[in-house]
Amino acid sequence: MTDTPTRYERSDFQSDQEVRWCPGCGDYTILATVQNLLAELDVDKDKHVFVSGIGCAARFPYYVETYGMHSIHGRAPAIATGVATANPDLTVWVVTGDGDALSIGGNHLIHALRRNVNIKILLFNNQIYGLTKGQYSPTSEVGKRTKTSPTGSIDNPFNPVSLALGAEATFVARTIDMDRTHSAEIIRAAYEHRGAAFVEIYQNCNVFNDKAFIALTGRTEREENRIYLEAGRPIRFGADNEYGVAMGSRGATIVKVADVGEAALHVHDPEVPEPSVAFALSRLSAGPYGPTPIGIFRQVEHGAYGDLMQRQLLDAQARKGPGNLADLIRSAGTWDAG
Amino acid sequence: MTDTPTRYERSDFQSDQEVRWCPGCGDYTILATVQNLLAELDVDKDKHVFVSGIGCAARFPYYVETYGMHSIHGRAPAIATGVATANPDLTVWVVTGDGDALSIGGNHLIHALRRNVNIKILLFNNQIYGLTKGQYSPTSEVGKRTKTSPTGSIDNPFNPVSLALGAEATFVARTIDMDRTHSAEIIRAAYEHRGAAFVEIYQNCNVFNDKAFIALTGRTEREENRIYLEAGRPIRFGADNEYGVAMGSRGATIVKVADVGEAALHVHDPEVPEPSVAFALSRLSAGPYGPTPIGIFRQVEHGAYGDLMQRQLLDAQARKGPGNLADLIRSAGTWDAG
Amino acid sequence: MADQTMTVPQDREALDRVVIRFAGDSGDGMQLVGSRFTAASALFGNDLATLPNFPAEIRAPQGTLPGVSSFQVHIADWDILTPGDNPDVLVAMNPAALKANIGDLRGGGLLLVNTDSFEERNFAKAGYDTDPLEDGSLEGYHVLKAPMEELTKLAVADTGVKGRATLRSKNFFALGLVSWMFNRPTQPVIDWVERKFGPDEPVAKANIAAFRAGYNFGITTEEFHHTYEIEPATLPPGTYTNVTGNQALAWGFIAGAQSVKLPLFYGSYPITPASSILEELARHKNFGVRTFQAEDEIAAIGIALGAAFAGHLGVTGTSGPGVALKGETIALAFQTEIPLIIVNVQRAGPSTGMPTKVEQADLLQALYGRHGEAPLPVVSVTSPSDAFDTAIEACRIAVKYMTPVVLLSDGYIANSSEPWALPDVEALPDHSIPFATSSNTDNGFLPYLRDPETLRRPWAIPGTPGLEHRVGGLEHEAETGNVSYDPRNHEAMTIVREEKLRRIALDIAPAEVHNGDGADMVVVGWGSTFGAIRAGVNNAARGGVMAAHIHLRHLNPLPPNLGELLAAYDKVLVPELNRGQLTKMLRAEYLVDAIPYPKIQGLPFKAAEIAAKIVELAE
Amino acid sequence: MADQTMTVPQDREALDRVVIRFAGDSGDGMQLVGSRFTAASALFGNDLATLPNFPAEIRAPQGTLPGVSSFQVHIADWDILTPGDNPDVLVAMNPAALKANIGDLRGGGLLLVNTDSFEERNFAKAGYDTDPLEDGSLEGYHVLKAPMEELTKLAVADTGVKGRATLRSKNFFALGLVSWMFNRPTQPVIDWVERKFGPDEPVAKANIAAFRAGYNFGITTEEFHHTYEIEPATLPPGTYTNVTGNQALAWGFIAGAQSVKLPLFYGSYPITPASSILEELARHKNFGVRTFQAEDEIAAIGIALGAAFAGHLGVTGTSGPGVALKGETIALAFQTEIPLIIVNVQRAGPSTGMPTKVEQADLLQALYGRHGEAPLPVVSVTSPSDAFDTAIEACRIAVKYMTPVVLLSDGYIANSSEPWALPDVEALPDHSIPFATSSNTDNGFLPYLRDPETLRRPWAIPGTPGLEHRVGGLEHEAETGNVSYDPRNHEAMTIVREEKLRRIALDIAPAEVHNGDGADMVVVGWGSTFGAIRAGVNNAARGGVMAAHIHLRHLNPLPPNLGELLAAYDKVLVPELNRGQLTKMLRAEYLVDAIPYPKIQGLPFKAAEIAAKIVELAE
Ligand SMILES: Cc1ncc(C[n+]2csc(CCOP(=O)(O)OP(=O)(O)O)c2C)c(N)n1
Ligand SMILES: Cc1ncc(C[n+]2csc(CCOP(=O)(O)OP(=O)(O)O)c2C)c(N)n1
Ligand code: SF4
Ligand code: SF4
Ligand SMILES: [Mg+2]
Ligand SMILES: [Mg+2]
Repeated sequence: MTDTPTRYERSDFQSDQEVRWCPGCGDYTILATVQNLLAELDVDKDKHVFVSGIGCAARFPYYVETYGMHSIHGRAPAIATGVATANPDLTVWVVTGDGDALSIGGNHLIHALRRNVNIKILLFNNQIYGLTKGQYSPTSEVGKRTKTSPTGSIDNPFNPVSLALGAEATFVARTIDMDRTHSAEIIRAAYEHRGAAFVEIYQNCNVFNDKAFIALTGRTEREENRIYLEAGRPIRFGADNEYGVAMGSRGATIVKVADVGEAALHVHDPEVPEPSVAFALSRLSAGPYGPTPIGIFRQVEHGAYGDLMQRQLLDAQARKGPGNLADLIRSAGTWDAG
Repeated sequence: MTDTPTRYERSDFQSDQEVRWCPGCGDYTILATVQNLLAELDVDKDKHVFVSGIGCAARFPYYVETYGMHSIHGRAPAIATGVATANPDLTVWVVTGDGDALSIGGNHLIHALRRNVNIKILLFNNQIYGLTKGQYSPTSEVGKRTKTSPTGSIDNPFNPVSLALGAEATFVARTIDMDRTHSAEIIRAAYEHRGAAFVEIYQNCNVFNDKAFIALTGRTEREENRIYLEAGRPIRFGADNEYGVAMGSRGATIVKVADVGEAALHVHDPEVPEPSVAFALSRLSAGPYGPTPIGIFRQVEHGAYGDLMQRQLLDAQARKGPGNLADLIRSAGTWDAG
Repeated sequence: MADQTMTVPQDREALDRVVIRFAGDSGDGMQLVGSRFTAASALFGNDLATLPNFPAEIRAPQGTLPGVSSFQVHIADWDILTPGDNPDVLVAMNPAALKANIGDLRGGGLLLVNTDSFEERNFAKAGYDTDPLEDGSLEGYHVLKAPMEELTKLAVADTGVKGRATLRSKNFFALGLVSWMFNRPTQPVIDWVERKFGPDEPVAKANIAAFRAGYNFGITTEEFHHTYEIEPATLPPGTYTNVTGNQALAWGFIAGAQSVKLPLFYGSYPITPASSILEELARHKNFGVRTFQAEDEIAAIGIALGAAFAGHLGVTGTSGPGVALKGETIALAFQTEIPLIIVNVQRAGPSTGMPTKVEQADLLQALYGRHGEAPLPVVSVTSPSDAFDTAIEACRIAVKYMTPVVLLSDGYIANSSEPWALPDVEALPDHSIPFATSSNTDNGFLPYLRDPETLRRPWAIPGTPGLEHRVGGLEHEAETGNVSYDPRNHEAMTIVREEKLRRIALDIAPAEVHNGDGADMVVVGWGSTFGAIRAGVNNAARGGVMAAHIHLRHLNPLPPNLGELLAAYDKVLVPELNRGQLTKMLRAEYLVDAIPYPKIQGLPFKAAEIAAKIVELAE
Repeated sequence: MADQTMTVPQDREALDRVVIRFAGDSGDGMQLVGSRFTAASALFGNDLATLPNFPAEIRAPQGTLPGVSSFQVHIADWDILTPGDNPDVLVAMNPAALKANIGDLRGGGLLLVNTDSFEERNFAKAGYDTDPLEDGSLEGYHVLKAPMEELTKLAVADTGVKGRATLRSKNFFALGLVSWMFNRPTQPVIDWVERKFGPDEPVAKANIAAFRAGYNFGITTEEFHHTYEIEPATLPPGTYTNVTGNQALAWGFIAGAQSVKLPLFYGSYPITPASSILEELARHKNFGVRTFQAEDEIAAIGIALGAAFAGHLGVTGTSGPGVALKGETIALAFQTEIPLIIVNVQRAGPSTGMPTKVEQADLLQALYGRHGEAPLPVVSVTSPSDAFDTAIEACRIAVKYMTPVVLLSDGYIANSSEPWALPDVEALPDHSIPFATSSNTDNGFLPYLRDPETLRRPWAIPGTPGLEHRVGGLEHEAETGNVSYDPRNHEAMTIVREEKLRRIALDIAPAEVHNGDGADMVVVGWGSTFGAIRAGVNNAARGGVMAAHIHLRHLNPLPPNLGELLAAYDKVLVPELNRGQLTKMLRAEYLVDAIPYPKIQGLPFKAAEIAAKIVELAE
């Protein structure tokens, strides 16, 4: 962060590279949202680093006028961990897809989350492998027919929010490409969280998996199915807010407010240290097919990895003084000859 | 499985290889437990396959007189997936360590779990890298001092049970090396579960991490800290059963039975489809340092991967008839010359 | 062959060959019309070779240069070897397609443009300041114009297709027009469209209407009075189909699995240009084929290895970046001596490189991309249809010698096609070897007791009573397979694993010399450069410069007679789509001063390039 | 040197050298006494070289052969090069230790045994049918017996140590006895024990008591009347310490980071025999060293690469199996041209192989273990102390040329030690190059605009205003670094990345010839075989057979003068702890008929083996 706040336009964060996604791709919307947000943030643009793997989503860094690396498939969380640990003053973003993050990159993702490395992970979940032209992904629904699953996929998908919570993530949220206000708000919160922030963004791939999120984006369906999670407020949803979420000894359940009364509804609090409640909320939907929670599931304070390492270095120097190489190579005892 | 049940002695499952763990290592106990169990099971010994990665735990297959592969570090879940998918009639075991399964092998583990591959994963968690002589592992506690963390580890550990539940595991349990009756019972249940079964076994490494589980194995501490999960029974524990577990809108909490009354206690049911409750139970302890649940957290039916693939093959043959190569190579249209 | 091209057209001209390239926006369906034209030509009996050229992995905006997609087909009345160096005919659906391809069109070549798309907006996108149709920049070509969009709209008027959708059929208009120009049979196209979309579907009707309109436009339009004949080729007698490399490879593994009598298990993770192997095999579950889309390449090979341990024919396919991840597991398969086939459909590297472009730069990785001494058999594919045979060969070696085998193909072979004389698959060779079912010694089963001739260890699979045993990656004792740190044992095991390769060398086809007599130069190649080298050598010979050609399928072990063959020539030229990898191998192995001819542009060799190099070197 | 050994002992004999091996159960603390004896000898001023030999990674049961641990030290009054081929003195703490090591003891050598452990139970464990001390099998050796356990128990009686613990000090008894025999100073040992355990701790008292008891046992016991003198060596003047390879390597990276003025970032995942580099560096956080224990090797290099992108000196260390996993990321570092050092402490492969044993079989993996054309600088370590200099050289090249560098060491170097003349680290060379801080052209910053001399691209790190840019693994345009699929650009970029290696070749030390005159044979080696080859060459020379020695630190690029040097000899012999990998390289590069001398037993070469081979080849 800088002392003299700079003000930017979106255009300051637009690189000279022609944006090359398919016309109508959800990635365009997210790019605009992020560029607008970056212009608002109180961070010098040279302090931002975007790291991505491979995939359509992973093209993102090319289009953002900051530092960036378009690396290799699945490894962005590891590379970003190196950047953020080496220099805690940087704002490090990871842009990744459902295949990049959850298939080949699954291990680096869960370890970056448990270590609480100070990186902002934006997972563009389109439930398909876009760049390789339409194979099913770890978030594709069972039975999905694709080139590699002509008779339907038999793989149970991950629930990315559940997986992140199981991996000790300190900030976990979900938003939707088309809902620009909501996604801007969520991504800003991720930015403000010091530590690993995991944001699942439902992103429409209109070429290989069009309308996968229609239940949450369709004109009619959206009211019925979007469950907004708002801190401090009872969870209600539905066209006329007629539904709500209750938390009981069997987890989270959807109830008719008329039946149970407002008081019985669960009041959302992403800051409870314990992730069980957030996890229960994540199970309200197995995917974007019916009522699905949108918003911040979990947001708890915890030392960020790079900061902790920094501290260990400073402590060591305070304790032993700055390293002296001449002493070090003599530390095992010496003798003189000649 | 075979029609003519064979009866075995433990010795039938002892290979001719000298067992080479450190004297006093918990691995010996688990080996005995498993060999005894195998002798009781109604499975021909040639139908068992033990696959391991690298580590002290991973030496296991050498000592069991069945088919086995001592493979490479972290890859056992993938290799075992291949064995189990190729031949669903085999009983496939994975023996792995906390580093092997959760560090380098993390991705294969979570994917094998979500796919519900019919493998039995025995994770010997000693919270240390044994074979490489004592570095901290992904389950070591924060602040742990080891050769590679001389000023204390800054990595938040995984909670293996939480991670498995977050990865959609259908069978998740925990037991303790020294408690042979309990571990035998749990491992048998894992065997009987058709699908991916994940069993965390607290295992003492008396050379590099001795007494890590003393809170659960110490003569005095054990009664106070072992929370046995038994299906259909209210969860109670403590030297005089004075404590219990209640499930509320903030997750699972430990209560004094005297305060809340028996009725307020949570009655354990591993078969609820929804994993939230199991997850909440997994959060009762961050590790084996205080009251910690032992037993089966989750146990739900779901098609096993190999069986589903088998079915797709049979369906295809039923639909199209067995493949005919001559027709296949003509399927794109042909012409004659000469 | 650039010499024998068309002169200024007169009516009904007979040609022995022609190279046609369809070029348009990736949305314009050029791959489709290209393959339809190819199919029709195949059924007509021409020999042919094709070369599709996709835009890079990511979709580019319509009408821009990166968005251009093209399909080149070479048809002839004689046996041809390549898709042709420079097209004689270019079909350009828009300015970008023109700009991206005109440079390849041979002087005096025929240029067919869709005039409707030649408008300001598109000039800008393509980076033209002026209208190329007007500014004289196309002089030196024979330009034919057709308002394809306009005419297509009219043609499909009453097919039920409405609005922008009507334009979708313009590629069929182009196909019709070109079909007329080259006297292609129309029925195959019409049949295909009806099969594909259903006879009564509006889209089928529209495509057929546009196709007919294009054909008739040719007949009726003054400008197009001129047509061409290309007689059926006199291919060796047989039944032919037109096959791409990845298709042939997938089918080859199905055949190979049958020849070794094992169920096929293909573990893979999608990656360009290998994905279509997985996609093809996934469609043939009724052959008992198991395909597994793994979480990554390491899992893919691990799963294939596990399946192999359980008695399946384990195959894992990927491209270079994936192989870079599989090295450790390949070494495990090698150390445990379990049959496994690793397919590398090479693409331009390093790192992500140029994923849709061809390269042969993973040869040394195939040989040495592992830790420790782990020599493996390496075979390579020389043409699309050859992939079928090479797959069977890989299966044979893997099972006969209990070893992982690396099979190298590339992105050019993967996507291009050629006629394939169908083999009699009823009479596939039997390469099967029974599993061990009983002890091989009186005192029990020894998993590493070897066949004295092949050095093969027995293959006993889980589920076989009495043969329970353990394998692993640690060094192990000869015969028993028990873990061993004995220094002499390690050396002996290292040497015996190496010796296997020498045994395999005695069991592969010797290298053959093409065009050998009178040559004092030999051109040595491997993989997809076969067609270009063979054609180049032939061209040079026609020009009176003799060079022999040796093309290697087996890269490890090398054919035992190779050294002797090379010794017979003063000059050894090695064209490769890399910086000289086989060259290094030949120099180290035979101490011959092999001369590299590297090309590393993401493009295949042209026959003319090879011929020119031969001539240059001969001087 | 086997000729100048001890004859039948007489009182107070002067020796110029002796090789002593301490052998016992892994629980007996042999490594400890070995290193104490070494330290005392070092302080006494002898030249020395050591070779520890651990059991395999897993603990083996007490008293068994796999459980045997040994430590060999070679001390002399002159400049020596190896830990010695065969020990002159063997200390055997139990029958297993005897059985495992007696084969190496030279004829007539001195054998010191702990008789207390020579009992039935232990014979069985060691696989002895009869008592070797009785069955005459030890004739031909000079056997000295001491009931070490008994005497140790007595000695520690009133130190406060009780029960079985008393036996723990028996290794100090042995140390005392040997110290007396070879007139070692006792104070260094006593000081060390007190520093280590605290002067008043019972265990300290016990160890010192046992040590003194052993020493006095020598004085008082008839049988041990004989002692030996070894004068201090006349090493070049300077201050010395005794250092192991991994220690020197870790320190070398700290020094290298200072020489390039960058903070050191070491990303690693534990693996034998590389783990101790991570462990050593983790102790020096006050040097600003960041160590990161990653989840696996792929993460380790990814994290190091990310740190390098952010402006740190990124280093990642592992062994062969780990390198097999890093290939794809190495290619990314190469393609993005970011400095990074990849350390491979080689061990015996393939696959898990023999993790605690030495091998040099990852050389070709270092060169070719990636997809695509990705040539990298490769440097190798020739001795424990040389690791320090080689680390600094790797840092210099990585930063000066913006390239990943592979550094090859091995398990022998990692764990063995030698005296090291301490360099003046105040006067480290300055290899630093400032980061880019402003645009390198009037119209903006071009991340791939190269230095015409080194072909280095500018290094602009995140946090530098105005130089924002993107790098990636796709092929990119010269200068701008924008993604490019242009065929010519790809070829040009491939060649410029390759050309970098040629520039580096002009910037490294030329190869040097040892013992060149009059020789018509040259022995070429690399890495840890230096000592054995140099000693072997010298031995052969003493025997009148002249062979030159060239030892390579740089394996890619090779020193430009190498070809010319080799051309001067009729025979080129290449001893390697592999099956002939450098041999292949030399043959391909120079077309010389290099003769491999492979040894692949998990053991280093012996000087005598090299000498014998030279003689054999000379005939
Ligand atoms: C090592 C490696 N394996 C496979 C690939 C091929 N590949 C590139 S992107 C991708 C998956 C893309 O899906 P996703 O991550 O969901 O991103 P999307 O394109 O959908 O945005 C794959 C399999 C690769 N580039 N590298
Ligand atoms: C690719 C690779 N990386 C690292 C190693 C070194 N290694 C072997 S086992 C191991 C971890 C052992 O810890 P764990 O899995 O917990 O098993 P334990 O020994 O504690 O039973 C490591 C790092 C290896 N053998 N291979
Ligand atoms: S393929 Fe899908 S995700 Fe990729 S750019 Fe096109 S629409 Fe977007
Ligand atoms: S190191 Fe620890 S885990 Fe390994 S064998 Fe010894 S006691 Fe057991
Ligand atoms: Mg996706
Ligand atoms: Mg462990």
